[in-house]
Amino acid sequence: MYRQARYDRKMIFEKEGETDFAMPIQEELSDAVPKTMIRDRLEIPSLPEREVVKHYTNLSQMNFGVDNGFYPLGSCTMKYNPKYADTVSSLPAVANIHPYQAEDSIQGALQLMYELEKALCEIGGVEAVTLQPAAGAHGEFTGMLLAKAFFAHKGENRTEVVIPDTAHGTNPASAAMAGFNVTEVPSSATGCVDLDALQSAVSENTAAFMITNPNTLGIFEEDVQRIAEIVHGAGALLYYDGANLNAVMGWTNPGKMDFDIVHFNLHKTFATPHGGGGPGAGPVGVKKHIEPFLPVPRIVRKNGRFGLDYDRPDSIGKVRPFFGNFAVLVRAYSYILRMGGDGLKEASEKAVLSSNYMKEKLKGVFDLPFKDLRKHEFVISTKKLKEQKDVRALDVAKRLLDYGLHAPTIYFPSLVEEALMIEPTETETKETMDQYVDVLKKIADENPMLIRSAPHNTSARRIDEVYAAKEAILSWRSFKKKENERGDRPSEEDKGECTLCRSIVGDMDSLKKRIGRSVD
Amino acid sequence: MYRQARYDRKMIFEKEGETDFAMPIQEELSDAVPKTMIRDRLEIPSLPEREVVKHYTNLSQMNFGVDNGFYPLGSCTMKYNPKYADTVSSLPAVANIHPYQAEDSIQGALQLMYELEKALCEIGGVEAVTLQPAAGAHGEFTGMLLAKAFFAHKGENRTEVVIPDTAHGTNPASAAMAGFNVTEVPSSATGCVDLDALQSAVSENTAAFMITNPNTLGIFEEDVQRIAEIVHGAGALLYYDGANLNAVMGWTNPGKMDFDIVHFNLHKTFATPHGGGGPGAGPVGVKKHIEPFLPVPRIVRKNGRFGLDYDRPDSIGKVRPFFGNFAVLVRAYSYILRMGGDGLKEASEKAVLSSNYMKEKLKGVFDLPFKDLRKHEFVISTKKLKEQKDVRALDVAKRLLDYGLHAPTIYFPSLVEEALMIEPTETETKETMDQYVDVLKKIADENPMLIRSAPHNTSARRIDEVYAAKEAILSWRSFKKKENERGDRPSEEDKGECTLCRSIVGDMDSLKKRIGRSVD
Amino acid sequence: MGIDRSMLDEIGISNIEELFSDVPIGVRVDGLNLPNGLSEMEVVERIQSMLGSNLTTDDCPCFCGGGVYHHFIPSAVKTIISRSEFYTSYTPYQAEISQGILQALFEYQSFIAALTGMDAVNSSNYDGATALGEAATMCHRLNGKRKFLVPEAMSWEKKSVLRNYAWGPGIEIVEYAFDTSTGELSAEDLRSKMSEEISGVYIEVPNFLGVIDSQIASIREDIKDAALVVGVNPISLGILKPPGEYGADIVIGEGQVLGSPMNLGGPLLGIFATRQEHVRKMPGRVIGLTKDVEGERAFCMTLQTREQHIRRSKATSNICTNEALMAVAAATYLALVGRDGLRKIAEVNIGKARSLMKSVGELDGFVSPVFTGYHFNEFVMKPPIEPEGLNKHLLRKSIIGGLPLDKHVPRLGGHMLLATTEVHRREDHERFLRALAEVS
Amino acid sequence: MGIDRSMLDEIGISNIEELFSDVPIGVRVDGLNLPNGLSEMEVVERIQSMLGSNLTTDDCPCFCGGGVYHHFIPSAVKTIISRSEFYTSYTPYQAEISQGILQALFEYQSFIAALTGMDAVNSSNYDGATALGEAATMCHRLNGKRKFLVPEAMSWEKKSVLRNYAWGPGIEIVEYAFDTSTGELSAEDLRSKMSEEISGVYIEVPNFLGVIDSQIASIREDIKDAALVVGVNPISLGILKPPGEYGADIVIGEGQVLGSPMNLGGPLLGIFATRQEHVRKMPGRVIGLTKDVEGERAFCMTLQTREQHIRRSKATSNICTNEALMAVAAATYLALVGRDGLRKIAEVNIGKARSLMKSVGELDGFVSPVFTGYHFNEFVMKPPIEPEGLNKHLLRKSIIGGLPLDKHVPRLGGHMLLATTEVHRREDHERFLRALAEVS
Ligand SMILES: Cc1ncc(COP(=O)(O)O)c(C=O)c1O
Ligand SMILES: Cc1ncc(COP(=O)(O)O)c(C=O)c1O
Repeated sequence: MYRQARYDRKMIFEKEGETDFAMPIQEELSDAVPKTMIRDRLEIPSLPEREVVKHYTNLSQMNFGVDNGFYPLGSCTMKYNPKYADTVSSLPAVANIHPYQAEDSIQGALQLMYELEKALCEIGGVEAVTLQPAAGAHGEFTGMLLAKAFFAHKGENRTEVVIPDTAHGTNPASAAMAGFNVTEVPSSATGCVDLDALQSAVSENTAAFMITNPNTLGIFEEDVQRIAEIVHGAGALLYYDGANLNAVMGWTNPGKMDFDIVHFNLHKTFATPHGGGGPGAGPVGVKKHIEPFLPVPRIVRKNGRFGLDYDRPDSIGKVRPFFGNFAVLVRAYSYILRMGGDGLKEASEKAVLSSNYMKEKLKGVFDLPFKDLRKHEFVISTKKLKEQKDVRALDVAKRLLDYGLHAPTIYFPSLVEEALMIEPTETETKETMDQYVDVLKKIADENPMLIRSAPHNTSARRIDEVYAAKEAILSWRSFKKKENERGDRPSEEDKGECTLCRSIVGDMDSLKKRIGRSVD
Repeated sequence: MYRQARYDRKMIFEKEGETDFAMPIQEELSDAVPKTMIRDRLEIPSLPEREVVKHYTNLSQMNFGVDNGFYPLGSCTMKYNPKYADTVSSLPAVANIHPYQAEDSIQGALQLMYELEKALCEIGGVEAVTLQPAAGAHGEFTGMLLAKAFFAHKGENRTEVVIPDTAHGTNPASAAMAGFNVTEVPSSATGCVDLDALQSAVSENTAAFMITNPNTLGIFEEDVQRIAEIVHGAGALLYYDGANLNAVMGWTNPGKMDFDIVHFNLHKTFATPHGGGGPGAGPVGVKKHIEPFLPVPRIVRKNGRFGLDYDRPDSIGKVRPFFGNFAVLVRAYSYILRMGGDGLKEASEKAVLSSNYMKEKLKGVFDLPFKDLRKHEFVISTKKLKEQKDVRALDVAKRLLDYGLHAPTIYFPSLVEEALMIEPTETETKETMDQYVDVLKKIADENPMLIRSAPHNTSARRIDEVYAAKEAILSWRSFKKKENERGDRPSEEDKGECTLCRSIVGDMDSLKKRIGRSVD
Repeated sequence: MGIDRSMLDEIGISNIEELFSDVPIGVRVDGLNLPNGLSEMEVVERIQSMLGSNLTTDDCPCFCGGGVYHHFIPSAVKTIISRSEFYTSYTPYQAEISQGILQALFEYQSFIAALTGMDAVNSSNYDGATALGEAATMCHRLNGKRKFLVPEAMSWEKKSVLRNYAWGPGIEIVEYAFDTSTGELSAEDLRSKMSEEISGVYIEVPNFLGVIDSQIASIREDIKDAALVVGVNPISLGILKPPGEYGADIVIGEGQVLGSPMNLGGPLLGIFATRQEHVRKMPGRVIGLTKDVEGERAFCMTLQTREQHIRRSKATSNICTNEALMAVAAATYLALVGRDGLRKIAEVNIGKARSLMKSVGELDGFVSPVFTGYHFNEFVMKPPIEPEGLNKHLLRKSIIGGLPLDKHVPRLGGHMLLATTEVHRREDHERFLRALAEVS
Repeated sequence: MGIDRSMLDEIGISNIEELFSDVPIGVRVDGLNLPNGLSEMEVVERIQSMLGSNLTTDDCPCFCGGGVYHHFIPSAVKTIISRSEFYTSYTPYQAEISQGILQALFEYQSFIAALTGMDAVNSSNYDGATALGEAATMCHRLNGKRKFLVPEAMSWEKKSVLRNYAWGPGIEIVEYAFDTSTGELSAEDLRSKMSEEISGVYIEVPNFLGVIDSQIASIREDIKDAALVVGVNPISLGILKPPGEYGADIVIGEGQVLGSPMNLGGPLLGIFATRQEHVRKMPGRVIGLTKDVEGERAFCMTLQTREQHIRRSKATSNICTNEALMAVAAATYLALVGRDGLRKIAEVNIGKARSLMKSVGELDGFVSPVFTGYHFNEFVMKPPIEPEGLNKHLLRKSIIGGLPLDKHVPRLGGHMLLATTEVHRREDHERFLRALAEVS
């Protein structure tokens, strides 16, 4: 049975030792900085490399990544990322170049980005791509600015963006950041865009309709052509959230579906592991009519040389300082080279097969709302478990961890009650998926107490999120302050333990009661 | 409390999936190899990269290394090895050069080796060094061949090598491999070389006396000058096992102690982690009179260029094909640069301080045979625990693992009953050593049942070594054969489990009884 | 490779086509018009040879800064961020199985809190420029006002990003001048621009001209109730007073210097810190300290009700994927160099810049430093020829020159911003000076 | 750094001097006469620049083999052997906490067993040459005899190492000739050297001349009761009959080709395999399959009673530290390329060599291939000029040439051994041929 590693939980701030870091010797500066600006103390540790490496190595073992096992987090495309991408993205020719270097001295880098843009144009069915955005949400924000610039340029004052209620939260947030009012339209009974609702939502005020297709239920919007007609009919733009591109490469593309603007999540589809939260890259592709507004610089090819074009009067300017997350772009480029056109198509096919395979195996056990055929992901509901045994989707998720399997995305999209959103991806074997199915079935039959008190085998047990939010302790400094306020100082014996936690041990008993005692 | 990770224990041979490895396309060869020589099947798996990486990543988490924590394995100098050594030893200029390249094309490599030899000469107090041997034992073997060649050249027929009974097993084994008869001399009551015994052991037949100083008890042989007189008096050579050099750098050296031949364990003292068993490097240093016999080639400097001298008529030839474990040599060189003369001396001082610090803290709790002052390591005895509670050194060692602390070397040297040989090294903090001391004290007071049934928190429980030796199953192939012989084939459910183990479950009960039931 | 037939069979699907039957014929494409796939060996070879033409700091010392700097990175940083448990995990939605990254990010937040003197730090923005954008919108959330003051002397890219972030909420960006003699901010000009309408004031320490402003410690008096946003170079905080001590409401900065390579400017690391009282208005993901059911200290993402996936269009930011791995690199870097090391690095940078600016100034035709203020690791100089031309000359000598200032600070056309850090050896300075002398 | 006073105080020692009071004054030295220490940054820079003058296969294609080869290494191999749990652990004396490396090494043994068709494999020798040395002494242990037959055409270094291993037990090394037309072994000569006294016969497949001997499958008949020791290139076993199928008693080989870089020839990986019945006579560390007290499958070092730390001077070998990490690299490599991949790599090597040897033969003045037998990835050719001179010429063209044979096989003075592998692109061959043509 799986068991996650567990080491002492001391913070680096609590460790002791003497630094062995050295700099080349240099004369002392008597007046390095203005007197008013000199710092008197800095409260960070000074440890030997040995202690630092031990600390973070052991912390890493208390973390689960794709390399440790199945991670079918829906909407996140946690596929395995091949290691050659690590090799190429950490070459000195990638790492050790400065963004302000002369074009002549970074021809290789410019060529790579140029070719990557071209490949993304083909994959997305678009006519121009900017690699600048740092992540998917940043791509959405860029896309919304492009829409804004587009209409501003046309002299139209469109202030609204329409978004389905199943959309990823970044979509409304990005539209709002760009200054749009967001209208959410409910889905139809099929889990898809409700055409009537859409029709009545769009108007001459609508700047854009943002969707992802397949949508977050993993369902392909079969009415996508009608959607395009309605949206374009109202003079609005169609925005494609490309996070789910992994499902359709080589079969269709946003351009073909008549979208005007699309962002890619390179860290979902193109060989970039998620880094515990990032970095990613969120290039934005557009049709011809939006191209003039793209951020500067554009990478251009002239007489066999690559250059940077800043002379773009209609450009929105910049969404980040330089060229985007270059090291991530190198990964994506290597992946596209390795896979080739056919390989990318096959990747999508396998992703869709995996998803439908698992869905078929699970649909007898859990509810599968809406239609049968799914793309790269599917959403099941554990509603029955809740009704019958008071076991929630959250509990099932936590219990899965005990088996060394990552949980699916839960409670999203919100129109499915007790949702488990599963995205197996193309890189997982049948053996792995079968195991997941078996475990889910097994959990459905387990003692509810055992499930509700899960996880048991992870380095931490069920975590108190309410407490975290209430206290909002976001740094060691703030922790220490609160500790001082409360006046409970650690005694010698429990140095390294969280006295704050202890002091509220009372609160916990009720929590413990609710989830049942630990059943190891 | 510490807990080691645990994943499924399937062998790579039991995993399923489809390979994604590719080679550039090439025409088929109809007659690649002689018909009689063609293979008809190859029983190794064909898996996707994803499965292979997952498998070995998870296996790695079931392994404990220095980077995970304290590893005070006596005689092995498991210190923390700084990461810059990883950087320099994996530079393309190290990895991607062929040993038969022309001298002109590897000047940098030759210079590095030349300078490393010079530095080792200074550290060892010797006049010439060969970097060729692959490990300590290989250095010893080389040293013994040098002795053999030395006497052959002098026309003396000396057939014996004298070694203290406390010596590391490689010493007698290496001498024997070189064709010498080995005489072991018992230690005196002080744990040191018994001068009288040595005197009577050496004769005109003695080729060499091999020792390490400080010896394996961590005691400095104070009579080392007398020893040299006795050995040299008999016309024999003095050989220094430099595995323990970490204790004395900058304070003394084998040359100064009048040794003729010495080997260095670069993987103990000089920034090479042990790799789970290797690679290491075991350079051999010699005084002038032995130099003519060193392996070829010698690295020479002429007019600012570095070259290889093969024209050495008295050389023993080669002990391995090329120049030694070059990548390891680069590590050692970087470490010496980083530390400098003073730094190396300080490293020894700290190593000795650590050892004496821990020894002082432990000597009240366990027996410390022989004198008080130790160098880099010390040996305590848990004899009392055995007498009082039937808890052996082995049990204490296993119990330590439960705390995420590696066990010391046990039962060595054999003249100490129930020996724990502890070498903390200079890279551990006081905090770490204090913790180890506390845990050892705690164990001494624990329920003997708990200790005898340890470890409880490691990925495997107490292991049946007798069974391993009896069955001698050294490969999957041989496992499968035995399984077939016994006729028990795995059923579908327990695929991936060791049916062989199951079939002898009877044997185990007795074992279980002896060690007591698991007490998690 | 290829499709696993047995899976199709088991679910009663006859072919892949069937799985895509929901894709209307009208929107289908016939595969991808991209070259055939290559083997791993070919891919690595191809990219290596394509990028072979890039000039790197391995061969050419680089005197360019302007936001991204070439610093020494201890090898152990790479060791840690190469741990696949970290870099192949997602944003830690399941806290129990993700304590490793959660604690590492909490420690990152704690390091930045210690450096900046703030209590609340998020677990990263994309970069310093977008962090500034989010800081401006946060100021607006704090006080509802819509004018944001920024220095005239600032990277134009950063300004452009800021304007894009300000566009949505309709925040007006107003500039205040610098003192042409000291290179510090013009207190006079700043004061003249202050009014009831000002939402926030942005200052940089050191500023874009490399100058450590000596008036900063008392800036609060000048800006009254407006929010104070301070942009820092975190390495300089090894020696400089933390903004928390002079009244900052928000501290932002570019964290690339903390253990990340330059990577042509990405990935970077946006630092974002604020006071505890503003915590619920801040953008980005944050890791909080808590406990598990056994009362053990533990960590989880928190204050998610500010975030897009719960608040949707009302969120404090749209940020989802951030730069977590760079934050782990920063934590590791800071732990490795430690308190004394960071100060030492800061001092070495100051010393190197001081010596270089003086030597450049001694060359015929060069004015250096142009400003009299205290400098960190950058300074402005005026070469005898056009900066662009100078850079071309330097490139021929395998030296990466400085940043021409015309685009950024039009008033400083003809000037160049030079950066130097601890990676430059005496020989590098000498070589640079020799190359400069050739145009004097 | 520096000494921790509090530790001295706690144990009542007044100074470091006291801790070394047992070192007699007469043997003391006053520190080390070595330069002062450098910072990490300087160390890395220094070594990088020192080694900068090495020509590497990154810039120059290499046509040299002779025991060490430039092969493609999948990136994932590095990923795995960079796992610090593996590479910072010791030989796994405490099995319970070391299952990871134990299983990985057992899998290495299993891979080699599958490749070679043997049952028992050790967890590595230092390299192929010392493995041969240990094989010769093991033959002596098996049958007490003292004559060991080896091919005339063999690397002189390997022969020299063998002689040193044979020196102790007094084993006589006798050579048998090769067939000057086919490059295979001369069966006649071999038979003529066979006698009751022969302890073992060593053959190489492919042999030093790059030839895959077609008579090997029936070699057993010729050598009767002598032990058969086969030296293999493990990559060739992707396509070649395993030695276990033609009666090998011991199989050795150089495992560097399985996922390790050339590293100027070290670390390497000595493969050592034997039949189950000989297992207790074999040298080196071995990992055995067993179970823990809960009946779970587990692994531990076993048959340690053969080893030096127990048997001391009676041990089957003195080996202690071996090349475990390279064995893990080999296991990872084999798992990654897999059954079909290994065969494919073998085929590509054969194909590349076949095409190159033919093209070289078409150049004026070059004889290639010199031998008519089947080749793996090496072949002998005779250039129109001295091999050493040819190599100098090639080096000027940034090509690393082949191995001159005079030192190794004096009969083949003036000949050169060329190697080519999957890493060579068509362009590399073309470039090489153009450079050769210049001397023809
Ligand atoms: C459907 C969808 N859209 C947008 C995003 C936002 O992308 P990012 O996290 O890169 O900002 C995500 C990622 O979580 C997503 O799943
Ligand atoms: C005292 C001593 N001598 C010799 C050796 C042998 O060195 P190696 O393992 O490198 O062959 C060792 C290592 O275990 C040792 O501790």
